[in-house]
Amino acid sequence: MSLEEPLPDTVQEQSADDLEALLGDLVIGREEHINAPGFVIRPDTVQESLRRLRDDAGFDHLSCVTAQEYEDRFESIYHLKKFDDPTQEVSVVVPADKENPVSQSADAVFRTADWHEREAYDLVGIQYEDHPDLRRILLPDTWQGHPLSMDYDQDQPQIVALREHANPLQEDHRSETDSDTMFLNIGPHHPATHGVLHVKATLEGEQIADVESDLGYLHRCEEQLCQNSTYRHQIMPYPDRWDYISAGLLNEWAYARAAEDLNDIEVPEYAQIIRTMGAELCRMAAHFLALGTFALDVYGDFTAIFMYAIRDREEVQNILEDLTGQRLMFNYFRLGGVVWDLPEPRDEFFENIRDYLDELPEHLEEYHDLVTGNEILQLRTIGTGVLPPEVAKSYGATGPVARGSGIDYDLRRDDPYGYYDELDWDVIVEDGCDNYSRLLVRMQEVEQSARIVEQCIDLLEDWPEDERNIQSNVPRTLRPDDDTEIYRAVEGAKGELGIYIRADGTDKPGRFKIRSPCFSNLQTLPEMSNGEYVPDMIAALGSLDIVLGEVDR
Amino acid sequence: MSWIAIGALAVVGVGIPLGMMAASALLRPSVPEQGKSATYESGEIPTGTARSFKFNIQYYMVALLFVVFDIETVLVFPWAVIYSDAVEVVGITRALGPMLLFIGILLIGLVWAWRNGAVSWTKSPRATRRKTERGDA
Amino acid sequence: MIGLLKSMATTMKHALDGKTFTVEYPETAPEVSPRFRGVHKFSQERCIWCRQCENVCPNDTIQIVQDDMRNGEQYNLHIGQCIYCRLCEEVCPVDAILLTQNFEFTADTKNEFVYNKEQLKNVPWYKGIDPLNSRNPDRSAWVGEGDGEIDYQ
Amino acid sequence: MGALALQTEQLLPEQIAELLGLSGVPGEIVGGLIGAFLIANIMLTMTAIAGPWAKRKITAAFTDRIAVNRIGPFGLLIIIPDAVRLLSKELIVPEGVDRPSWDLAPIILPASALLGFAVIPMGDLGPVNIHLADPEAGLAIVFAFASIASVALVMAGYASNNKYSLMGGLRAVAQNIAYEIPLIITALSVVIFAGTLQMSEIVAAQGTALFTIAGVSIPAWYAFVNPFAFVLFLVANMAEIGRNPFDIPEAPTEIVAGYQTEYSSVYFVLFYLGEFIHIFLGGAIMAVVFLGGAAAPIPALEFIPGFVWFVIKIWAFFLFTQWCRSALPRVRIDQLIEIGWKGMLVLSFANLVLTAIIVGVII
Repeated sequence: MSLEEPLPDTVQEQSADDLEALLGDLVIGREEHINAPGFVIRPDTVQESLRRLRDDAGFDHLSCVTAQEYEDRFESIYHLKKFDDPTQEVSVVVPADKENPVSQSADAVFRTADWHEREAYDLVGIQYEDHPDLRRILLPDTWQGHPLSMDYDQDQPQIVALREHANPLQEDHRSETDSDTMFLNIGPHHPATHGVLHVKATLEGEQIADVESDLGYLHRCEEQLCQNSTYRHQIMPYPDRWDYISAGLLNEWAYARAAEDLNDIEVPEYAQIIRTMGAELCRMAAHFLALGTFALDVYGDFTAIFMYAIRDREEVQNILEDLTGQRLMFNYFRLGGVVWDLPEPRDEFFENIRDYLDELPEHLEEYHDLVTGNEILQLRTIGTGVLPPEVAKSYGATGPVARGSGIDYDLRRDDPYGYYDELDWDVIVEDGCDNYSRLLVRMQEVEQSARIVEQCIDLLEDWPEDERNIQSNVPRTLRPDDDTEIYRAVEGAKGELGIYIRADGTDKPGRFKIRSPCFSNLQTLPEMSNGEYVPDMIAALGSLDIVLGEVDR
Repeated sequence: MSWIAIGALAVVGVGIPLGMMAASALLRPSVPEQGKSATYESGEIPTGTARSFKFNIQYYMVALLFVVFDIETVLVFPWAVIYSDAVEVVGITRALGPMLLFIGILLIGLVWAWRNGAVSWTKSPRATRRKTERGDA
Repeated sequence: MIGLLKSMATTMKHALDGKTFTVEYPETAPEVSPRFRGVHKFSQERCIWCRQCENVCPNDTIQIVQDDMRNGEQYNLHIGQCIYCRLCEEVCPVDAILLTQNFEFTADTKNEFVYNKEQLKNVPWYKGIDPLNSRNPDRSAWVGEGDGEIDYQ
Repeated sequence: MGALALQTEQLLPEQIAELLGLSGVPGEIVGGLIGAFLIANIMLTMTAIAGPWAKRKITAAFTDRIAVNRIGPFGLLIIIPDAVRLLSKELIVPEGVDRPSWDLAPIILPASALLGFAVIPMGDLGPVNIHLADPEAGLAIVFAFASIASVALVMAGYASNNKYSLMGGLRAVAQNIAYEIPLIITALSVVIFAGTLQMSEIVAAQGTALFTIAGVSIPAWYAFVNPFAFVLFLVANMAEIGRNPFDIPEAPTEIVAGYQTEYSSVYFVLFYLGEFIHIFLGGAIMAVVFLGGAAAPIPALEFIPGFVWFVIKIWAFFLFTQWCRSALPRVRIDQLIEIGWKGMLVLSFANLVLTAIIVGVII
């Protein structure tokens, strides 16, 4: 059932010309991206165009906003998709004036544009009109210049001053009620923020009146690093470092998929199966950590559940170490395949995986006894951190967060890649929309990943010895044609991990943009926690399962 | 007489922490620095003082209820002590009846407080409003 | 209530079964997979100073100094900066650089992590495993025969 | 020996005074001080074992780890370096703290917990009866002493000038007072059986056999006589000492460390010490009121000194707190308050009235 293509009568399909007709005179030009048709529009018609595409053509998922600077202009690209069928894509290209780069904000149509446009402003320097809160997001407020713009001096050192944060509700507190609020910094050095996230919380008693995430503490210029690296070798080690909690192969696949489609590289079937198996092992490892840290947030100490989850994760990492040579930073994929065949002796390797998979149901049962069956945990998580599906869609939430809100969206099935469409597995959807649903989704996805891995090793075991082709023939230097553009996404551990690449005729990308699922998911935090208690905000944050390395990149 | 012994333990009980403080004062270094002495607020520069904000009204409600019920328990203490003797002397009705009445009145008070929401944690109206505002947006 | 008791029973079961997952580290050294990538080992005898490793390194970890005649003088590798991606080993045509399974290295300052060719030569094998054998079958499998340039000097 | 022969019925200060040949008020004072010093050191020793060693070992057992095992047998000697380490840390006094109360709080907390042990009969060890004082209102006094702790917590929370501390202090007080009443009312349902508040009498009242099955006599411990009250008391006690699932005053993932966020060095040690002694005091009250004090569970085991049984019982309670910590999530502040006022309070009154009726009918 799960692998059926979405029924044609539920999802309308439009050709590029239909869409052009729909947009009518808003279109001032056409572009062709490898993944989708692109429509060039005037910078003051962004909202109108996106609204038409969303309401009349059903493009309800603003996947990513890419900003870049050309010699003669600035440009923002809105990558639109449909939650019902993500293979239908359209790019809305908005050029902006070189001297005075002003463009209309899409925030009124898609809430997710809020942060994406702030990032574009921060790094590239495009001004978005009507944006509710156009401030820097990744770099400190006092930063000078926009690092991805052309006239930026990369070598100039900057001194960044620390400032006190203002209480966002301070001004109006006397006029409205006589009760007072308290401004509280939660993070960056706090036990529950999963890294260096800074949550500016305004509390009213024990409740959250307002919460705002402050990012950028772990910003490592990953996009720029990739822009300075060669397609063929040097980019591949970096995706491991975005979502660094052992989701490495999933991330590598995101780059591999985009770059392979960009360069027309075929991947042998055998390598695809190995990739699928490795990626699902990574997903299991990532979900175990998510389970452990969520328990940590709700239970309070490094309790048994965290350690049990780490134990199971370690088992997966042992398998991955045998396969890839590392436990976290795998660097195992290559364009056109993988770097190594399965380790010898193969029987022993299969045996290890099978042993692990055989024990897994028992361990999962234990987690259900410990966590999901626990009445206090149910009391704490059911009905808290509620994220309704419409809100989740507007914020571009994907992955287990979206599936916990009843959105049936999984790129492995909806936009198939690798070997997923040949295998038998289910997309897990829970419609509770709360912290508990997200927890359940992750736990059941572990089971589904185990199913996929099991089918993969069955296939690999019987694969004829002389057809074990792990890599196709790829030139040592790749130089895609100038000005080809592609946006491709895969289902990472946290959701849709997309890569936009614009080639500029050299062996390095002209623009490399990462659409991080954590970035979009984290944006929903205020929706989930305003008006709730502090502990529920912590639980909601835990259930989002963010990795700051991927949020800040 | 037992009060002397209890007093002695009080002296020792205060003396041990003081002794430990003294021992620590001899052992520990002191390297004052401005950054160290800032109050901890997750590594950010603390905003305002913690004492400027008003307490949640809920804490007063709980405290008031506590005073009421605590005084009541003081009254139940002597009754509990003599209860079994009293049953033998005056019978169960006279021993238990007044106390049932007393507890009954208190329970009515509790029910009243319950219905008025005094024993539930109050939700802040502004926080709740912000939630609905966001939801509508 | 049943759920609470089940939770508690589960942890108690773990407490009583006496199994531990952690090991006493220096006494019980972990088994490391043959493919594991640790500190580099460099062989000046093999090296042909083609500088491909320096070229491919994603974050400039390897630094090679040559004289006017293109004879190698220095080979420095910052093992504290290295991301252990193994690309240098992959591109090396003569197996002059290898990543051993050795993951234990310490230093007092960051500068001590810059290993010169002597230090790199003296990096010990971990448990005597020569990783070349375990990786050998696939060593050249990834290098395509395509039209791209070969950057030997 | 003659005049020096010790009588086990005597309290510890009297025994000491007699040993030293003192009498009257000076004897009381000297005996009291020495006895108090002994009891305080027993508690300090137990805390020293529990904090740096036992807690880690127990947690490790629940989480399949090894934990401290390097220094001494089973790693026991870690206690010494840990104590030195903690005492020799720099004391950092944050800006804007309310100095007298900030300094007083870490003294009051362990002192109040220690004070509770003044009236606890800890059984006899050979000829020595480890029981400092036995006032007639013993049970009321122990609750009174134990609840001084909330004063220390709110002092620490307010004086620290830290938002996490303030929230932790307020939460601690709200929690303590919400569970204080169910705790006392449940204890009173036992007092109905015993007919006294004197600790030694409550223990003595549990000395008879409840019934005998197959030659094994079940003692009339109130935990067996009124198991419902036992469970209620256990839950209220966990909340009172702030252990999981009621550890919201400290809640590390929410408010970092609650009221002790700003404390370092010896001040932090004193908070830690105070909390552990509080756990042990909670265990001691459980033992005295519900588990027959220092009595052996079956007569065959009476050759083991009562003090050993007593220590086993309070360590069993400590183990239980750690067990809960391994498996139970913490509740939220509003849920905690509602469980306290709507659940525990009503149940404890129901228990009191039912016990009174049953006792009345049976007599």
